[in-house]
Amino acid sequence: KDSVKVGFVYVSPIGEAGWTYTHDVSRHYLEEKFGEKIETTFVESVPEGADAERVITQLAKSGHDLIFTTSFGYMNPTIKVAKRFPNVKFEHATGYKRAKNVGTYFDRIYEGRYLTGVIAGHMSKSDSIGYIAAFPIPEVIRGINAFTLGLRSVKPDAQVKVVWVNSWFDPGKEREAADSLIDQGVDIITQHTDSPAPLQAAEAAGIYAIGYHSDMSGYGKKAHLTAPVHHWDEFYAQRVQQVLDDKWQSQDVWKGIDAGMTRLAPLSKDIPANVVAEIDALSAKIANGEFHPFSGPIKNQQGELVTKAGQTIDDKTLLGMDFYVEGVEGQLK
Amino acid sequence: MDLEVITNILYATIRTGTPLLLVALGEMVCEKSGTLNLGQEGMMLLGAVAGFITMYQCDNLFIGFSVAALVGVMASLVFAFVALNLNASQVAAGLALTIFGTGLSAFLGADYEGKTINALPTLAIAGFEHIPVLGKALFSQDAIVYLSWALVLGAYLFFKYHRAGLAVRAIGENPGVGNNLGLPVMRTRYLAVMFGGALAGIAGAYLSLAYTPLWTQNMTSGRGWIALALVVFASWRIERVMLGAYLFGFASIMHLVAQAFGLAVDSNLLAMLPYGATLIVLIMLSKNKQKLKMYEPMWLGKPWHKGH
Amino acid sequence: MIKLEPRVERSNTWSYLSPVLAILLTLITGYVVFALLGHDPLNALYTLLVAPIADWYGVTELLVMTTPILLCAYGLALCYRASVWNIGAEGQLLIGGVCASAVAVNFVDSTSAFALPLTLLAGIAGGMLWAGLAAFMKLRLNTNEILVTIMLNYIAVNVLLWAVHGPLKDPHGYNFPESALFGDSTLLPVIFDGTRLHLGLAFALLALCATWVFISKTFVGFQVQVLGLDASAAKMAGYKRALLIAGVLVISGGLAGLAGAGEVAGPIGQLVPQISPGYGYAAIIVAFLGRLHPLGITLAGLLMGLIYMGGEMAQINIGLPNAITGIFQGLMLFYLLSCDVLIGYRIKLSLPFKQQKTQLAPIAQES
Amino acid sequence: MDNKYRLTMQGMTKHYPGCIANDGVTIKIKHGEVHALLGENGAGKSTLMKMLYGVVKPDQGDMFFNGRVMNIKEPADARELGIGMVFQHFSLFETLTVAQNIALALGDLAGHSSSLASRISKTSARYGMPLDPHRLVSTLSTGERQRVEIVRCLLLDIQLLILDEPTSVLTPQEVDALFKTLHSLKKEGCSVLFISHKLHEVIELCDSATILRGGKVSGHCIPKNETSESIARLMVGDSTPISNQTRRAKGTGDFLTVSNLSTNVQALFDTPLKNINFAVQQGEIVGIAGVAGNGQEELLKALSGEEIQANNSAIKFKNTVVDTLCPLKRRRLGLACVPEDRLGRGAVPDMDLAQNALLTSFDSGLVKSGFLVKQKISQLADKIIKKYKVKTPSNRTHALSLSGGNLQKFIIGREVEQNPQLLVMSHPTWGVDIGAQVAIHEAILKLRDEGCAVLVISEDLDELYKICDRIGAICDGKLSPILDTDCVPLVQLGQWMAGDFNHDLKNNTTQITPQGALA
Ligand SMILES: Nc1ncnc2c1ncn2[C@@H]1O[C@H](COP(=O)(O)OP(=O)(O)OP(=O)(O)O)[C@@H](O)[C@H]1O
Ligand SMILES: Nc1ncnc2c1ncn2[C@@H]1O[C@H](COP(=O)(O)OP(=O)(O)OP(=O)(O)O)[C@@H](O)[C@H]1O
Ligand SMILES: [Mg+2]
Ligand SMILES: [Mg+2]
Repeated sequence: KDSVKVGFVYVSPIGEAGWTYTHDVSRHYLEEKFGEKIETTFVESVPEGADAERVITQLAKSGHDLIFTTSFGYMNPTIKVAKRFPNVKFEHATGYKRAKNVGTYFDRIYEGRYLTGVIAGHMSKSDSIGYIAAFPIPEVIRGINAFTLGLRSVKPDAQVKVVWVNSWFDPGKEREAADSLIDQGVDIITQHTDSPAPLQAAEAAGIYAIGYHSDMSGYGKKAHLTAPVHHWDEFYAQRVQQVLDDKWQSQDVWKGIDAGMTRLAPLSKDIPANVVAEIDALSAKIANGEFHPFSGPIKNQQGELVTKAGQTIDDKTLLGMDFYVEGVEGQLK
Repeated sequence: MDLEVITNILYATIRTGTPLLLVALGEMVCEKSGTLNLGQEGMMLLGAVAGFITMYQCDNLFIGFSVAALVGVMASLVFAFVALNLNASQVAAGLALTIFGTGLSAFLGADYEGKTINALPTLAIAGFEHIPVLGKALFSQDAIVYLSWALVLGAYLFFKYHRAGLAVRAIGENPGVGNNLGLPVMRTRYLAVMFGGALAGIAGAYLSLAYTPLWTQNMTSGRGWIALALVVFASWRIERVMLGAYLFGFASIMHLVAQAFGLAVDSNLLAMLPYGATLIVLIMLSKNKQKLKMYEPMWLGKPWHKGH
Repeated sequence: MIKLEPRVERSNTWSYLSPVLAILLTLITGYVVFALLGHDPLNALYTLLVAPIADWYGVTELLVMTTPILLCAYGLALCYRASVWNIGAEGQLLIGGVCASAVAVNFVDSTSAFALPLTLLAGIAGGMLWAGLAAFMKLRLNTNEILVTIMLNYIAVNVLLWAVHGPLKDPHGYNFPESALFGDSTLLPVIFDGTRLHLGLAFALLALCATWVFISKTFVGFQVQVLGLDASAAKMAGYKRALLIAGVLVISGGLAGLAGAGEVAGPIGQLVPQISPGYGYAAIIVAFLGRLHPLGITLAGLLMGLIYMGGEMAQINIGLPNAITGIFQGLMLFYLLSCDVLIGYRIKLSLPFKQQKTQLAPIAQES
Repeated sequence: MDNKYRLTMQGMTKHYPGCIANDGVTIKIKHGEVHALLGENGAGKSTLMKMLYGVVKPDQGDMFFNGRVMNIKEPADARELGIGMVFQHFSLFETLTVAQNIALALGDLAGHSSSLASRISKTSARYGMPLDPHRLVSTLSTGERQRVEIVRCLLLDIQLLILDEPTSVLTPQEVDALFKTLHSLKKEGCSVLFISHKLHEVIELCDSATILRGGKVSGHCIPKNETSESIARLMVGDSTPISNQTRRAKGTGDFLTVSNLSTNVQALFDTPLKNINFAVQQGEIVGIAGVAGNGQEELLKALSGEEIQANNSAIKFKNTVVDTLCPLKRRRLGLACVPEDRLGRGAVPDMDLAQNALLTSFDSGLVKSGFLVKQKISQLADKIIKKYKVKTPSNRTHALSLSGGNLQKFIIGREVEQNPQLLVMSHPTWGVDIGAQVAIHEAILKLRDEGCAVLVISEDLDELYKICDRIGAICDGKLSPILDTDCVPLVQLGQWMAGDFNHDLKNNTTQITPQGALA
C-alpha cells in the first residue's frame, strides 16, 4: 500500500490535556512521521450511544483503512461496524472484545499509578491522600489500588480517600470534590478524571497534586508533582506501518512502562533526589519484569489476604478488578 | 466534625452557589418584567468563553468580566429582538439562544480549550476574615461574590422602594395597562432582559475565570437550567433566590463532602441529593397556593405587542 | 422605519412560506460564514446538509436518529398544547430505557415471542411512571412542573448510572458499566437489511398519526387545547383539568419511555451509561420548531437531525469543528421564529417624511 | 384658534387592520362642560379618547387644547397638560398598593412618595371618595377600584377629565357620589368627556353630546332636550330595535333550590356565602342585585360547580342533589352558565367562533364517539351568528377580535341554543350597547317563556327591573328575601344591597321569608 487513511473517534473535545488530548498528540505524531503517506481524520465529542456506530460507519465508508475508537463505550459499536467492513482495520482502546479486524489496546497505566503512589508516600505529611475518581469501573479501581499499594510501600499506615464524581470530565464537580477532600485534611490530591480542576484546587490550597493522562504542570506549577501519562505514538506508528505493509493482525495489546506506553510526566523539583532515584530504579525493575505492582502479599479492605507473598494478581483479575485493597477509605458496593 | 470543616463547607457553599445566584437573579429580574428567557445557559457559555478569551489575551480580570457582561447583553439583545419586537414565542426564542450560544461558544473557544489563566483572587476583608466559623465564608471571598451580594441587596431595595422597580413589576403583571398609563413597556422589558444577559455573562465568566479557571465547551453543565428552576423555586422573591442558590450549592457539594467523610452510600444515589433536596424543599414551599402566586409575574412568557 | 401591522387573519400562505424563507436565510448566512472562514462555501453547505442523506444508508441513519426525538416531541407537543411545561422527556426516556433493559436482560437466551412486547411495555411503563410522578407532584403537591421535571431528569441520569453500575451490569462484562447484550428475542427487528432502521420507526409513524388525529379530530384533544389556552374557560365548560393534565403527561411519558426502550432494544442493543445524547432536550426544541403540530414536528425533527449528522460529516470530510452544528441549529431557529412574524403581521415601511407632514399641518394652522 | 374651547379635535382618523376606528372625527369641548360621547360598541369612542390621551397614535388629525396645538406623544404629555383619563377597563396593577399604582401612573407628577399617601387621602376625602392609600388593589371592591382611577386624575391639576364608561361598575350610591364630584369639578372649570351606554345618566349629567357611528360623527344633541329613545335612535339608526316589551311571568315549580348554602373562603379575597336560601322556578327570571364583590362570584361558582363544596346537600336541580357533581354533570342535568368575564371564561380568546361554539355545546351532536364533527360545529356557529345577529366576518374569526357586545351575544346564543333548563348569568349586558342589550334581553325572555328557569346576577338595576320577575340582593355573602319585582321599590333594593334585610316596607310584611326556605 502507498498510503493510508486513518480515522480517530474521540469521546470528548481535544483540549490541551486529558485522555483525548493524548490520542490527538499521537495523531499529530503520525502525520509528521508518515507525511505524504498518511491522511488522518478525527471526530470529536462522539456520544457513546447510538451515534457512535454511525460515526464509525461513516469513517469506514469514507475510505479509512484504520480506525482508532478511543473510548470503552465504543466497544460494541466497533465490533458491529467491523463485521460490515471486513477490509477496514479497527483498534479499540480499553475494551476486551476482539475480532479478525478488531484489535484492542491499552496501557498499563497502573504501573505509573504505583510509582506516583510511592512519590506520594514520600511527599505526604498527613498520610492522607485524596483521590478523585470518575466511575467505579475496573480500570479506575485498579488505579486506586495500585496507587494505594505504592503509597503504603512507603507509609504502611497512609490512607486514600476516594470521591466519585460520576463523570469523566466536569471541572466544576472535580473542583468541588477536590475542595472537600482538602477540607478533610488530605495533603496530596490525585485524580482519575480528565480536567485540570483538581490540580487547580491543589495549587490554590497550596498542596501537592498528581495529574493524570498528560503532563498537567501548566495548570499548577507548584502543586504538580508528576502524572502518569499515556504514550500512544510508537504503538500507533507501528500499527499504521503494519497496515501499509499489509501485515496488520488483530492483537490484544496491554503494555506499560516496558514498551514506553506508560510513563511519568517530568518530576517536580520539590521531589528529593533520593526519591527520584528510587522511582527510576523501581521503574526499571517494572520495565524488565523484576517487579509487579500487584505482587503479594495484598490484603483487601477487610484485611483478608487476597494474594499471598510471592504471587501476583493475574491479568484477568486485574481486568475485572472490583475490590479495594487495604488502605482505601470508603466502600465499593 | 470540627469547626473548621463547617467553615470550609460554608465557604464552598457560597462559592458554588454564586454563579447560580448571579444567573438566577438576572433571570428573575427579567421575568419580573414578564419576559421568560430560557437562553440562560447559552448566555452563560458565551460569557464564559468571552471572559476567558479576553483574560487570556489581556490578562486583566476587570476587562475580562466586563467583556463577559457585554457579550451576555449582546446575546440577550438578539433574544429580546426576536421575542419582544417580532413577538415570537419566548420559550422558543430562549431555547434557540441556548443552542446558538452553546455552539458559538464552543466554536470561538476551540483554540482556548484547556489553556489556563490567573484565577480571580480572593479579597479578604481585613480583620473580619478571622471571625470563627463565618469569617472565612463571608469575608474572605472574591470580588464577584461581594458583587453578587451587592446586587441582591440592590435588587431588593429596587423592587421594594424604587418607582422604576414598581414599574418593572407592574409591566410584568400587565403590560397593556402599563402602556395605557404611559409606562415605557418596551424599554423596561429590554433593560430587564439586558440585565439578565449581563448577569448570565458574569456568572459564566465566574466559572471560567474564578471557579475553575479554564475554558472547556459546555462548562456550565446545566447551571443555566438550574438557575431557571431556582427562580420558580424562589417563587420570584429575591431573598429566596439567594436562599435557593446557596441551598443548591450546599446540596451539590454535600454529596462530595459526604464521600470525603467516608459515608458508605452508593455515589450514584448520593449524587441525586441536590435534586431530591430541591424537590422536597419545593414541595414544602408549595403548600400555600396563594402565597405562591403573590409574586409571580402574571404576564410571564406571554407575548405582548403594542397595537399601533 | 419598519413597522409591524397585525393582520386581520393569520396568513396561511406565510405559515408555509416562513420556513422556506428561514431555510433560505440560514443557507445565505451559512454561505457567508463559510466563505469568511475560508472554506469553499458550496462544498461546506453540501457536506452539512446534503451529504448526510446522499445515499440510502444516510437516509436510514437519519430516520434512526430522529425516531427517539420525534417520539418524545409528539408527546411534548401534547403537553405544551395543554400548557403543561414538561421538560422531562429526557428523564422519562432514560427511565424507559432502564426499565426495558431490566426486562430484556432476563430474556437474553429466550426465544419467547413475548420478550420484545414485554420489553417495550416495560419501557413505556417506566416513562409513564416517571411522568406520572411529575403529574402527581403538580396536581397533588402543587409544585411547578418545570422545576420538578428538570430535577427528575437529573435524578433519572443517576438512576441509570446506578442501574448500569449495579443491578443491570453484565455479570460477565469484567465489571464494566454495561448490561449484557440483548438477545435477539428482545431486539427490535431491522426493517431493511444492512441498515439500522428498526421497527421503532413504525412506532414513531404511529405516534405521528395518533397525535395528529388526537389533536385535530378528537374532542379530548380539543379539551386539551382549551385547557392550554384558557384554563378558566375549560373549568367553566366542565372539562376535567386534573385528568387532562395527568393524561397528557402520562402519554408523553409513555412515548418518551418507548423512545428509550427503542434505543436500548434497537440501535444500541444493550443498556449503556449514555443511551441518550440529549434526545429529550432536542425534542423540546423540535416541538416548538414544529409549532406543536405533529407534521411540523416531523419536518423539524428531520431537519435538526440532518444538521446534527451534517456536523459529523463536516468533521470527517472537511475538518470543520462540531460546534458548527449548534450554531446552525440556533441560527435556523432564530430565523424561523423571525420569519414567523409574517404569519401574524404585515411589515409596513413607513417613510419618515410622511410623518413629518402630518406634524407640520397644525403648526401652520396655529399661526 | 378659537379660545372658547378647552379641546378641539379635528379630522381624527385611525385605521386598524380591517377597520377604520375613527374616520375624520371632529369634536369640540367647551370650558367647564360635561360632554357625552355616545355610540354603539365599536363605534370608536375609546379609540378617540386614547388618541387624545396619547396611548394611540392618530393616523391623521389635529388636536388643540385651550387654543394651542397639542403635541402629544405619550400619556405623560397629556397629564402635563392637565388631562386625566379613566379607562374603560381598569388600569390598575393588582399586586401593588393604591399609592404605588397612583405613583406609577402619575410619574414625576406624583411627587415624593412620602407626601403622596397623604395627598391621596386628602383629595379622595375632599371629593367624597375615601381611599386607603396603603391597601393592595387586589383587596379592593370594584367600586373602590373605580375610585382609585378617578382620584388618580383628581390629583393632577386637572382641566379635562375623560371617563370611559365609569359607571358600568358602580352602585347607584356610588354613581350619585361620582356625579357630585363631576359637578364640583365642573364648577372649578374642568371639562369632562363622558362615555356611557346608560342614556338616562347622560341625560341627567351631560351638557352636550357627540354621537359616533361606524367611526364617524353621526350627530350632536343637547341630552336634556332628548329622551333615551331619541338618543338611542341617533346611535343605532333606524333598523335596530331599541326596546322590547318586557312582560312579567309566573314560574311553575322549582327547578333550582338552594338551601342553607355556605362556602369556605377559597381564594384570598373571596367573600364566603352565608346561609343562602332561594329557589328559581321554571318559567321565571330571578334577579340578584348587589355591589360587586359581595359573593356573586362565589354564588355563580357554587352553582356552576367550578368550586365544589364539600359534602352537604344545599343545591338541588329538580330534586337531584348536585353539590358534589362536577360542572360537566351539572351541565348535563340542564344547567347553562354565562359568566361575567366573556373573554377568558365564557370564551377562549385565541380560538375561533366555531371552536368557541363547541366549547360548551359538545352534547348537541357535535361529537361522535369522541371525534369532532367539524361540519356540524361550523353550522352551529353560523346559526348562532345569524340568529343572534353577531357582527363578525365569519365563524373563523377569533373570539378576541369581537367587540364585547357581539361576543356576549354569541355566548348567550350558544348557551340558549342548548335548551337549558336553568340558565345562570352574571352581568349579561355589562358594557354592551343598547342595540345588543335589547337583543340579549329578548333572548332571555324568550328562553323563559319556553319554560327555562333563569337566574340573573347583575349590578345593573335598570336591567334587573326590566327583565326580572322576582328580585333580591346579595350583600357580604348574605341574600335578601326574593320578592316579586313589582313589589320591591328601588329604595328597598338599595337597602338590601347595603345589607339591611330586616327593614322592609309595611305592605309586604308577609313575604319576608325567602322562598327557598319553604322548599
Ligand atoms: N408584587 C411583588 N412582585 C414581585 N416582587 C415583590 C413584590 N412585592 C415585593 N417584592 C419583592 O419581595 C421582597 C420583599 O417584599 P415584601 O416586603 O413585600 O415582603 P415581606 O413583607 O418581607 O414578606 P412576607 O410578607 O411574605 O413576610 C423583595 O424582594 C421585593 O423586591
Ligand atoms: N388595538 C386594536 N387593534 C385592532 N382593532 C382595534 C383595536 N382597538 C380597537 N379596535 C377596533 O376599532 C373599533 C373601535 O373600537 P373602540 O374600542 O374605540 O370602540 P368603542 O366605541 O369604545 O366600543 P365600546 O362601546 O364597546 O367600548 C372596533 O371595531 C375595534 O374592534
Ligand atoms: Mg409583607
Ligand atoms: Mg370603548
